[in-house]
Amino acid sequence: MGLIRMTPSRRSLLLGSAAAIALLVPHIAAAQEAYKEAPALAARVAKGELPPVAKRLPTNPQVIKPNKEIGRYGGTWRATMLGASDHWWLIKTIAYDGLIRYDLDTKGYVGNLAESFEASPDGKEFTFKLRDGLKWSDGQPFTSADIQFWFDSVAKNSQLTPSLPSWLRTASGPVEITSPDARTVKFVFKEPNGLFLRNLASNSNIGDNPPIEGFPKHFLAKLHADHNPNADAEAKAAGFSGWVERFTTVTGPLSRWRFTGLPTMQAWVLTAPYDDKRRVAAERNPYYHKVDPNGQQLPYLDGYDFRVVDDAEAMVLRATAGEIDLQDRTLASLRNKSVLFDNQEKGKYHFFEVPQPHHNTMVLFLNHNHANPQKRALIQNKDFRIALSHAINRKEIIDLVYYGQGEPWQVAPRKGSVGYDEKVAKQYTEYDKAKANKILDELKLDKRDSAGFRIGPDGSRLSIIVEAPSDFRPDWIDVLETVKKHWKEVGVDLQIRPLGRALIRNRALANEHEAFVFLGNGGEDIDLVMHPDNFLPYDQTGYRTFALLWSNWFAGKQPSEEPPENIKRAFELYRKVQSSPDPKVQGEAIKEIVKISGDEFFNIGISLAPPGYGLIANSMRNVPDSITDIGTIPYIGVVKPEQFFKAQ
Amino acid sequence: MRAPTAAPLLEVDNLRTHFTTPGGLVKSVDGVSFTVGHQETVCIVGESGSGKSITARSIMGLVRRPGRVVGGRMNFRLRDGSTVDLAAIPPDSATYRAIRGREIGMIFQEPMSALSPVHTIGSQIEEGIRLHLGFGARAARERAVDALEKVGFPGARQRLNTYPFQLSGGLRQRVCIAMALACEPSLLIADEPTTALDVTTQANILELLLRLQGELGMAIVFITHDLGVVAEIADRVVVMYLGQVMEAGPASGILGHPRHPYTRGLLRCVADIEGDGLLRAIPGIVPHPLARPPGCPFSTRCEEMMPGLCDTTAPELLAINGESRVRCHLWSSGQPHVTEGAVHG
Amino acid sequence: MSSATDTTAAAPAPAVPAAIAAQESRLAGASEWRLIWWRFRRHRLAFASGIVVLAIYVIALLADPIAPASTEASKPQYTYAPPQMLHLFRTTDDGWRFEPHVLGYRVQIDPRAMRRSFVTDPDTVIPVGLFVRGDRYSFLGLFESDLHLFGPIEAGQPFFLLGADRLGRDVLSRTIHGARVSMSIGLVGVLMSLAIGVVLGGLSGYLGGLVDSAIQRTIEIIRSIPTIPLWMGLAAAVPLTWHPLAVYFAVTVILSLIGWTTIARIVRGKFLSLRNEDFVVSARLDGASQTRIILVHMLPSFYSYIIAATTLAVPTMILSETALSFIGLGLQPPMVSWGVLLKEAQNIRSLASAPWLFAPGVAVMIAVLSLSFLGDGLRDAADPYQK
Amino acid sequence: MFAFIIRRTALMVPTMLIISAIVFVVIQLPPGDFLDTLASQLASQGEGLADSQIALLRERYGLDQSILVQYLKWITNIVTALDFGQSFEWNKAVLDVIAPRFWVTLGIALLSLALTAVVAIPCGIYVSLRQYSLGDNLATFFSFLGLAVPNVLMTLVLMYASFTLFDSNPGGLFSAQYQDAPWSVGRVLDLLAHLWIPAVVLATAGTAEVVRVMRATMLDELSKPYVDTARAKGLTEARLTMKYPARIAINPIVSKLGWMIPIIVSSEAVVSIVADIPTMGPLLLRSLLAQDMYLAGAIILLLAFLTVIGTLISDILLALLDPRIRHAME
Repeated sequence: MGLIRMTPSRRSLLLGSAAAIALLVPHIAAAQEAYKEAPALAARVAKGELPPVAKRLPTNPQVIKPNKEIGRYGGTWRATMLGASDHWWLIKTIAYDGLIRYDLDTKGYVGNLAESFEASPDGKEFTFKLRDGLKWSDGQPFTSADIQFWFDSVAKNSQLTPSLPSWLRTASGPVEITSPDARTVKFVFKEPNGLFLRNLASNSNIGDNPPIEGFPKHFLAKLHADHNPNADAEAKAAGFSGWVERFTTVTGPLSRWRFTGLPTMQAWVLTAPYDDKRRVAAERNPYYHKVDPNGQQLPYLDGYDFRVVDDAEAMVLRATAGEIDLQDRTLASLRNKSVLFDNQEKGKYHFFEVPQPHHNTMVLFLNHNHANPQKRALIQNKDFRIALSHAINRKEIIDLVYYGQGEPWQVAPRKGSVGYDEKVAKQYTEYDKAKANKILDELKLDKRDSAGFRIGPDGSRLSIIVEAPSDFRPDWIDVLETVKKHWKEVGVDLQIRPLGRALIRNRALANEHEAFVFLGNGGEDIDLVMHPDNFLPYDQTGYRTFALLWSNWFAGKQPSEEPPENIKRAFELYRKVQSSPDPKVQGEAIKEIVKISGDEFFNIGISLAPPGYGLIANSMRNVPDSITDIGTIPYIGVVKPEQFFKAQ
Repeated sequence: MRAPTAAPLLEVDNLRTHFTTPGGLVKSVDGVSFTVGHQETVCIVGESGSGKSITARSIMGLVRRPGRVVGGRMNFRLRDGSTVDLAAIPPDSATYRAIRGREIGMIFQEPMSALSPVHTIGSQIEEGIRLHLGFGARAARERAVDALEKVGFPGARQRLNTYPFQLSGGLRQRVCIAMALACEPSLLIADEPTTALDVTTQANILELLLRLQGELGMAIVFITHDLGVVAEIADRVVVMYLGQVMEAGPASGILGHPRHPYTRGLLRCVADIEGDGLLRAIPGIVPHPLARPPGCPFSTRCEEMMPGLCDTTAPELLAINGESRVRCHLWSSGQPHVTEGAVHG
Repeated sequence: MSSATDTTAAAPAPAVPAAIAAQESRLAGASEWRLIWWRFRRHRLAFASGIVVLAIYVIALLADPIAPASTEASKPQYTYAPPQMLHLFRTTDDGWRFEPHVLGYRVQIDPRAMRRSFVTDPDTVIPVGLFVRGDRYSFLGLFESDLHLFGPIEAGQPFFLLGADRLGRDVLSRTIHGARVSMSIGLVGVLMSLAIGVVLGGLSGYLGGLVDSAIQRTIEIIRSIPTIPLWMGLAAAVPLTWHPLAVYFAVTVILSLIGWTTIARIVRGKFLSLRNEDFVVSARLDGASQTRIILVHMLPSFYSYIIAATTLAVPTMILSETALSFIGLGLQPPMVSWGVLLKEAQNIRSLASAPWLFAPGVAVMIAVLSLSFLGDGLRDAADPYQK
Repeated sequence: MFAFIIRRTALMVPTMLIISAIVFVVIQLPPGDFLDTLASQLASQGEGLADSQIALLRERYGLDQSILVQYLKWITNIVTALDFGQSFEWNKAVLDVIAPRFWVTLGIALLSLALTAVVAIPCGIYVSLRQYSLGDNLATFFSFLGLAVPNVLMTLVLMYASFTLFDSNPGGLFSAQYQDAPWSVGRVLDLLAHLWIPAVVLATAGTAEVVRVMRATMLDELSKPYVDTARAKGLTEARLTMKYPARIAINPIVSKLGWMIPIIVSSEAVVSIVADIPTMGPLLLRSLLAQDMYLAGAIILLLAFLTVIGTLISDILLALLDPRIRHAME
C-alpha cells in the first residue's frame, strides 16, 4: 500500500498548476466562502434551521470530479424494488460512503470519510486520519469516538455480535482498534491481513460487513446498557423484549432500513423507511462532506424514491411508463430486454451495460463427496466428467438461451484477471459426441437399457439428479433441458428437479445432494479473491458445496474427511491468499489454485457470462455507459451517485 | 239460488285460449260461452284437462306462456256500470291490473303454497288493499283484520304477524279468501279451492263462500270436478269436456235430469248413499289434446255414440227450453231424440 | 273421484299419433339414467359442451400422435417464431390446386434487443399433410412410433400453427401435451374429496343435532388451514427420486382430505331440506335402515347436485393448478402442463410481442367453459323436480 | 334466536383455539425456518450468514424452542395482551403490518362483492325469466367466461390494456401525486382508478356462481302458486317478481355471503401481486413462503375468525330472511 494515496483530482490539480503551497492556500481559502448549496438548503439556512454551508462542511471537504460535467441541483432518483427483502439494491446504490472507497480510475482505494490512511509495510497496522469537522446528518460531529463506540460496545459485545466478522480476525486473534485522538483510528492485527482494505471498502446487507461508520455514539449510547443503565427498562417500555433486541433492531444491517431517524454519513437521509408502505424515499443530507470542483455541496439529486412492488411485471410497466431513472436489478432480465427495447422512446430511457464479474452463465456442480459410494467413485472419476463435458453442445445453448452472446467456457477466471488461464478456460469444451461415447464405453458403462440409456455401476440406469432453483435464474432450467437432450444422445439420463433455494441449500449442507447448478463466481480479480469457492472445494454457504466433507475438514467442522493431496495444496494456497497483504503473492497463489482446479476439473462450466444491462432515463447525467457488477463492492455506489444529476 | 237480474255481470262468448307446444297447437279452450249474473254462483265442472282452469285463468288474464287468449269476447260490467271486453285488453296492461283484485278476486287450489312463506299473512292481505284502495298503513291493517274476521279467522288482530307455514290448510284458505275479497270485488273466481282440503273443512269453506256472497252481493265462478260441491252451491252449471261446453243450464235442471251422456256419466260416478253402492266410471281416458277425436269429442267414450254421425260431425251447442244448452246429436233437433232404448231422462 | 281407471269394455282409444304414444310407453319403462340421458340430449348447449369435453380427453389421451412435434423439440433459430397461416390451396402457374401448406420464415437476429425477428417468406413453401413422420415417441409406453396425425411432410421443417415459445418449441404441441396433465392429474383427488364430502355432508344433514354441529365446526377448522405450507411441507417431504408428476399427484390426493368442505356443505343443505319430505318419512315408517334411506331413497333425488359438483370440480382443479404454478408451488418447468405453460407466458413481454403464447390460457378457458356448461346441463337433466 | 347466537359465539372460542393450534403446526411443516429462507436468499446474493449469527437470531426469535413452547407463548400473548408477536421480516409488531393492508383488502372485497351483487343478481333473475332465450345463453356464457379465465391472466391483460389504451399506469394504490396527499375527492377517484381491475377480476369469479344459483332457485320459485296469487292481486310483473320469488331466491346467496370475505381474501393474493395492490393476500403468501411464522399465523387466525364469524353471520342472515328457519330454531 505504501504512501498516502492521493485522490486523482488533487494530484492533477497540484501537478497542473506547478505552483507552490502559496497557490494551494488561496485555493482552500477561496473555496471556503465560495461554497454553494442546494436551493432547498439555502432556504432552510435563511429560516435559521441550518448553519450556513461553510459551517456544515468539513474544513477540507472531499472534491469529487464529475464523470462528465458539472451538474445542477434538483430531481429525484426513481426506481423500483421487489418484495420485502430487496435491501441488496439499497446497499449497493445509496449506502456506499465508508472510511475509504474503491476508485475505478486507479483500481485502488482512496480516502473518503478518512482524509488519508496509511498501511504499515508488514500489513498489520492500518491508520486512518478522519477529515476535520466531519458532521453526522443531524449536525453532531463525526469523530474517532463513533468508530471506537462501534468496536468497544458493539463488535466486542457478545450479545450484540456473537462472533467478530471473519475479515476483522486473523488466525492468531482479533483486531485491536485504538483512537489516539479525535481524528485518528488505528487497526492493529496480530498477523498481516491482505484483504482488510478490500473488505473495508465493501459492504453487504448482513452481519459479515457491518457499516462500521454507521454507529453514531450520541444517538445510540442511550439505547445501550453499558452507557445507559435503564436502557433495558426503556426498551421494554417501547415494546421490545429487552435493550439487546431494540439495539439490534435499530442498528441491524437489514432492520436499520425499517426506521427513519438514525443519523447517517450517506448522501441522502431516509424519510420514508423500507416498511410495508411500499415506498423507500430520502432527502439530501445537509452535512454531506463532498463538493464538486465549483464548490457546490453535493449531492445534486434532491433524493431518491424507490417504489416497492410485489411482482416483477409491475416493474416493466413502470419502466415503459417512464417512471424509472436508473435500475438494473430484477428489471433488466434476459426475457424483458425486447419489450424494454421496443419502448425506449415511450419510456424516454436507454440502456447501459453491466459487465458481470461471474465467469460463467451456469456451473454444473457434481457432489464429489456423494453419500452413495458407487456414485461418488463415478463422479470423482475425472474421465467421466470430461465425457459429460464433451457431450454438451455449448454453441447450441449460447444461440438458444443467450441469443448467441458469449463463448464456450469452463470454470475459469475471465481474460484480464490475474488467474486467467486459456487452457483451463477452454479444456474439454469441444462438442464431440464420439469422444464422449468412447470414454464412457471405456469406463465399462457400455451396456444399454431398452430406452437406449447406459447402465450405471449399481446396475440401474445411469442417471444424474440435478437440483435447480425454481425461483431464481429461470434460464438455468432452459440450459438444463438442452443439456438433458445432449446427454440423452450419449446415454446419460439427466433428471431435473426444480426446487426452492432454501430446500437446495438444506440438502447440500446435509450432503443429500447429487448435483446442482449455480453462478460461476470469481471471474474478475475483485471477486476471485473473495470467492475462490468455484476453484476449490471450500464453501460453507450451501450454494457451491460440491465437497462438503472436504470443506468441513478445512473449516474444522464435522462430519469431515481428509481431502486428497492436490486439494490440501489448494487449501494451503487459499490460506496464503487470505493472509498475505502483498497482491503479487496473492496473485501467484490464485494462479496456482486455478491451475489445480483446471487439472482436477472439479465441475463443468457452460459459457462466458454475457454482460447484463440496465435502464437509465435520458434525463439522468454523469452516469458511465458501463457499470461493472463487482461482487461485494457497492458497484453503483463506486460510480459516485452523489454527482448524478437530472438535465432540464 | 236467486233468479239472475237483467244484464249479466260477465258474458263469456266463444272464448278461445290456445297453447303452441313443440308437439303442435293445443286448443285448451275452444269456443266456450256462458254468462254470470250478479250474486250468482256458476259452477264449471269437468275432468282434468277439460280446460276449466284455463277458462278461469283466461278471465283473470293469468294464462302463462306459451298459452294466449286468441279469440272470443269476455264482457265484464265494472262497478261504475261500464262494460269492458277482458279478452281485448293485454293481460299485463294497467287497466287489467286495476281490475284484478279490485273488481275480480281469485283463490287457488293449493293453500299449502298459495301464500308466500316468507311474508306475514297481514302484509300479504294489506298489499292488495293499499294498492287498489290507496289506504295508509294503519287503515289497511284495520281493513285486513276486518277481512279476516269476516272469513271467520279466529283471533285475527293478534295473528296478523304470523306466517302461512304456522297455519292449517283450512286457515290458509280462509286467508286467501280474505285476501281475494279484501277490496270487495263483484266477482270471485274459485279454482278448485277445496279439492286439497278434508271434507269437513271443505264444507266450512263452501258455507263461508255462500255467506260472503250474500253479504257482499258478489258472483262466484266455481271451478270443480266434484259434483257433490256443485249440488251444494251452484245456481247454474257449465259442463266442459276437451275445451268445449257440453251442457249448461240451471243447477236443478242439470243435476235433476242431465241430458248429455257425459253429464250423466259424471253423475253416475258420485256415490249415492241409497244407491247400489257400485260406482260405474266413464270408460276410456280423456284423449290427448293433440289427438282430438273427429266429430263429437266425447264420441270415443260415449255409450250412446251413433256411428257415422257422432264420430264424424261435431254437434252444435243448441239451446233447449230457454235456459239450458246441450251439445249432442241426441238433442240436435232441440227435442229428445228417441232411440230404440229408453228415453234417457 | 276422476275416472282415469281403465275398464275392460272400453271402446279402442283412437289412433293417438304414433310418435307420442311410442314416446309415452318408452318413458314409462325407461330407467332413471335413460331419462336423464334423454332430457340431457334436449339441452343443446350442454350436449355440445359434452362433446367438446370428450374431444379434449381424447386429444389428451392420444397427445403423442396428435401433436405435430414432441414437447422437448427445441429449434434455436425459431425462438418466439410467430404462428404460420395454414393455406389449403396453392396457386401455381397451371391454376390452383388443393395442397395444404405453410410458408417458411426469413429470420434475423437482433442481439441488442435480444430477439429474432421473423418475416414470412412467400417463396419457401412447406407442404403439410396427414399421417406424417415426425419426432419419435413411445405411445402410452406400449410401442415406439414416429407417426403424427398432421405436420410437415418433410420432417424437421418449421411447422408452428400456434407459434413457438422462447426455446423454439411448438406451442400447439405443448398445449396438447399440457392437456394430458392438467385434465387428469387432479381427478383422483377431486373424486376422493367428493366421496368424503357426500358421506360427511349427508350424515351431517340427515342426522342433524350434535353430529351436524360437530361436522360443521370441523368444516370451519379445515377451511382455515392454509394449503400453501401444506404444499411446501409435503413436496419437500417426498424423496427426491420421485418424478415431479408423481409428487404433484401424491400431494393432490393428500390435499383432497381437506378439500371436501364445499361439497359437504352443499350436500348437507340439500339433505336438510329433503329430510322431512314425505317419501323420506314414509321410508322411515316402513322400517328402512338409515343407510338404506340415505343411499336408496335420498341420494338418487339429488344425483343432479353430485353430477354437477363433479363436473364443476374439474374446472376448479384446472384453475387451481394454474394458480399454484404461478406462485411457484405445484408443477414447475420442465414439466408440461397448462399451468406451467401459462406461468411462462404470463408476463408483459409475451403480451407485448408474443401473444400466441397464451394459447394454453385459451385451452383452459375452453375446457372450463365446456365443463361448466356440461355440469349445468347435467344438473338440469338429472334434477327430478325440473319441469 | 338470541340463544342460538349466544351458543354459537360460545362455541367459537374452542373452535378458534383448535384452529390456532393446527395452523401453528401447519405453518412449521415446510423444512427449516425463516432464518433458513433468509440465509438462502442472502447466499444466492453471494453473502454468507455466519452460523453464530443464525444461532443468535434463532434464539432471539425463539425458533430454537420446541413447537409446543413456541405455540403456548404465542397464544398466551394473544389471549392476555392481544400481542400477536413480531414479524421477522418487517421487524415490526404483526398488527402494525396487517392493519393498513386489512382495510385495503376489505375495500376490495366489498367492492367486488358489490360488483357481483349488482351484476349477478339481476342477471340471475333476468336469465330465469327468459329461460333458454338468447339472453339466457349469453348471460350464462359471460358469467362462466369470468370463471374460466385464470385470474392472473385476466389481471395481466387488463393492466396491459389499460396501460396501452388509456396510457394510465394502474399499478399500486395511488398515482404519484396522490401518494401522500390528504383524502380528497381527487384521491378517492384516483384510488378507484387503481382498484377497479382487482375488483372486476375478483367479481367475475364470483358472478358465475351467483348467476347459476339465482337462476336455479328462481326457476323453482317462479312455478310456485303464490306467484299467481300475487298476480291475482293486480301487482305488476316486475314488482311481484322482486317481492316474492327473488326474495326467496336470495336466501342461498346471502347464506354464502358470510363465506365470501375469506374466500375473496385468499383468492385475491395472485390478483393483488400482479396488480401490485398492498392487500393481505400477497402478505400472507410472502409470509408463508418465507415462513415469517407469527405474521402468517396472525393473518390466518384473522381469516379463520372471519370464516367462523362469516358462517355465523350467514346463518343469522338466513334466519332473518327465512321465517321458516327462524321458526325451526326456537
